[in-house]
Amino acid sequence: MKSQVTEKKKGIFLLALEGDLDMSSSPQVRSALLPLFRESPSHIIVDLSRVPYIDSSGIATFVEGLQFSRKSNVRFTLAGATPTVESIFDLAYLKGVFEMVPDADRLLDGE
Amino acid sequence: MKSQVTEKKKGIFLLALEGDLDMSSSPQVRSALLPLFRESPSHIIVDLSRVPYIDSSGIATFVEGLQFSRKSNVRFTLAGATPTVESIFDLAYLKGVFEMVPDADRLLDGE
Amino acid sequence: MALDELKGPVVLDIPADPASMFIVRALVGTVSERIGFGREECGRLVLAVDEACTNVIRHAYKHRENERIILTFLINLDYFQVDIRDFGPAADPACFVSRELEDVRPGGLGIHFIKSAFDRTEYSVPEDGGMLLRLVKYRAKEETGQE
Amino acid sequence: MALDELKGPVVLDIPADPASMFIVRALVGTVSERIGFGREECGRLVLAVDEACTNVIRHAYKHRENERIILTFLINLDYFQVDIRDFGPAADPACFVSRELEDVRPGGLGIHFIKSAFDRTEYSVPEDGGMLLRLVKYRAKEETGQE
Ligand SMILES: Nc1ncnc2c1ncn2[C@@H]1O[C@H](COP(=O)(O)OP(=O)(O)O)[C@@H](O)[C@H]1O
Ligand SMILES: Nc1ncnc2c1ncn2[C@@H]1O[C@H](COP(=O)(O)OP(=O)(O)O)[C@@H](O)[C@H]1O
Repeated sequence: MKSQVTEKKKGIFLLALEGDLDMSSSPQVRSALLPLFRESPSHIIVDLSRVPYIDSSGIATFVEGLQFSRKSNVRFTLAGATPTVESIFDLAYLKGVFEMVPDADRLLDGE
Repeated sequence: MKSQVTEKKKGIFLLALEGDLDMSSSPQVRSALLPLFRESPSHIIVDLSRVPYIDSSGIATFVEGLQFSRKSNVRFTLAGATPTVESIFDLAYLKGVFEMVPDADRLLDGE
Repeated sequence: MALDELKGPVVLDIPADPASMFIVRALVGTVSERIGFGREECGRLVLAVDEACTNVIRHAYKHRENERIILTFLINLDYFQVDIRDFGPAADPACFVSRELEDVRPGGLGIHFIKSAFDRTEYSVPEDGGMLLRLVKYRAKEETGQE
Repeated sequence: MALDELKGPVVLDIPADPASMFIVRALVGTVSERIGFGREECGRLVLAVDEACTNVIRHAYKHRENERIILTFLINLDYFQVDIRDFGPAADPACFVSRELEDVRPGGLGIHFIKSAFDRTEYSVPEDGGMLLRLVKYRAKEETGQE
């Protein structure tokens, strides 16, 4: 799993992930994601376009992120999920719970 | 393994293969290829573009085909080999031995 | 190209370690694809077996090192069966329950993913210890094709 | 993303049947890719292990049914090792030779493919019968990367 954080604009953070998001990589993603909430963000975007697979531990990481985002009033978006990853969110009845958009770049252009 | 024979023009046969060409599928390819030499062909083309993998039993089948083609003076061409398949022919020092072309359709258009 | 059956079981014996899960996924993925299950169905089967193994690592072995998981795959005309065997302490499978999914919080999705993918899921306690989870997915008649 | 090591062996025990070879290939492919070998190198490793297994099916078991092949994979910082074990009659590996490759005829490529892919190939005769082929591929230092 590779992960990279960029502050795209003031307060807007992009976390780009690459690789399978499973039990062996979730702890690493968690340690990349949660500290971002201490950077006074307005919006955190996770780019999933290079994540071919996610399991329940990966989902748990994002649910935790969602809970933090609600508590601290930060917009939290999952971008570019592949069909496989999207269908796993769907199976967890979570597709409507997260803000999910097809493309991180297009979202950023709009902001 | 799927295989399909078409007589493209008088005496010109195209054998299109799809799937891994290994020990479990080679006998089937052999039974599709060798009978073509009894159809008074002038040219036999094997389309490998949908063959992701070949092993020594698949190569043996084509070497047999080559031997038949030399005996009966038939042109014998392997078309559309993927890089993986091509590198296996290369490893067997056979790339120069076979007539190999990138694309079956373009070859047929020329005839 | 569909695979009708294999003449015997395929046994995969791996370290009970998150780092070996990609191997389980590759194996389940390639086998379910060859059997002829649809793309989404294959994805669910891969996820389910992955979740069953990570449950063993977390709950049965509590992340202890040097433990093993043994997966046994059967492929025949009627079904695809995966046995997942561990050697941890026997537990009561009646307590292995999914949480309410409306309640959005981390965790508690594994059992739900397993049951969504397979037609039958049965836990049992083998005589020589540990736990056995048997997962069965029936094949639709169209999926068993000759070539 | 490179996989440095696995904490124990991965064992794959399969029917000695051409129909199970796709499973061997998927496993060797995914493991060598994770280790970080290049694309062409992965292809050669897959081919080599496939050829070693088909040699067992043809020459050691002479296509007999209900026989098994056991593959044991070790992944550590220095090398990738594959043991291929059969339970056929012991043979003399000194006679397992590749033919002259200039001589274009069917067959006789397997041993050549195996030796081209791996740095070490050693046959031995285990005490409890059959044959063991040990294949070792060393890792270049760059291939072992931390994340
Ligand atoms: N193999 C197992 N051994 C022991 N307990 C298990 C096992 N699998 C599941 N459980 C129990 O069932 C519960 C629900 O499992 P699951 O739906 O996978 O969610 P999670 O593992 O995230 O809690 C677990 O919390 C655990 O108590
Ligand atoms: N596992 C084995 N058991 C017995 N004999 C073997 C084994 N592997 C290889 N051989 C012998 O070595 C020869 C060369 O093998 P190989 O290069 O794979 O070509 P091929 O199998 O096409 O003849 C075989 O013909 C066979 O006699």
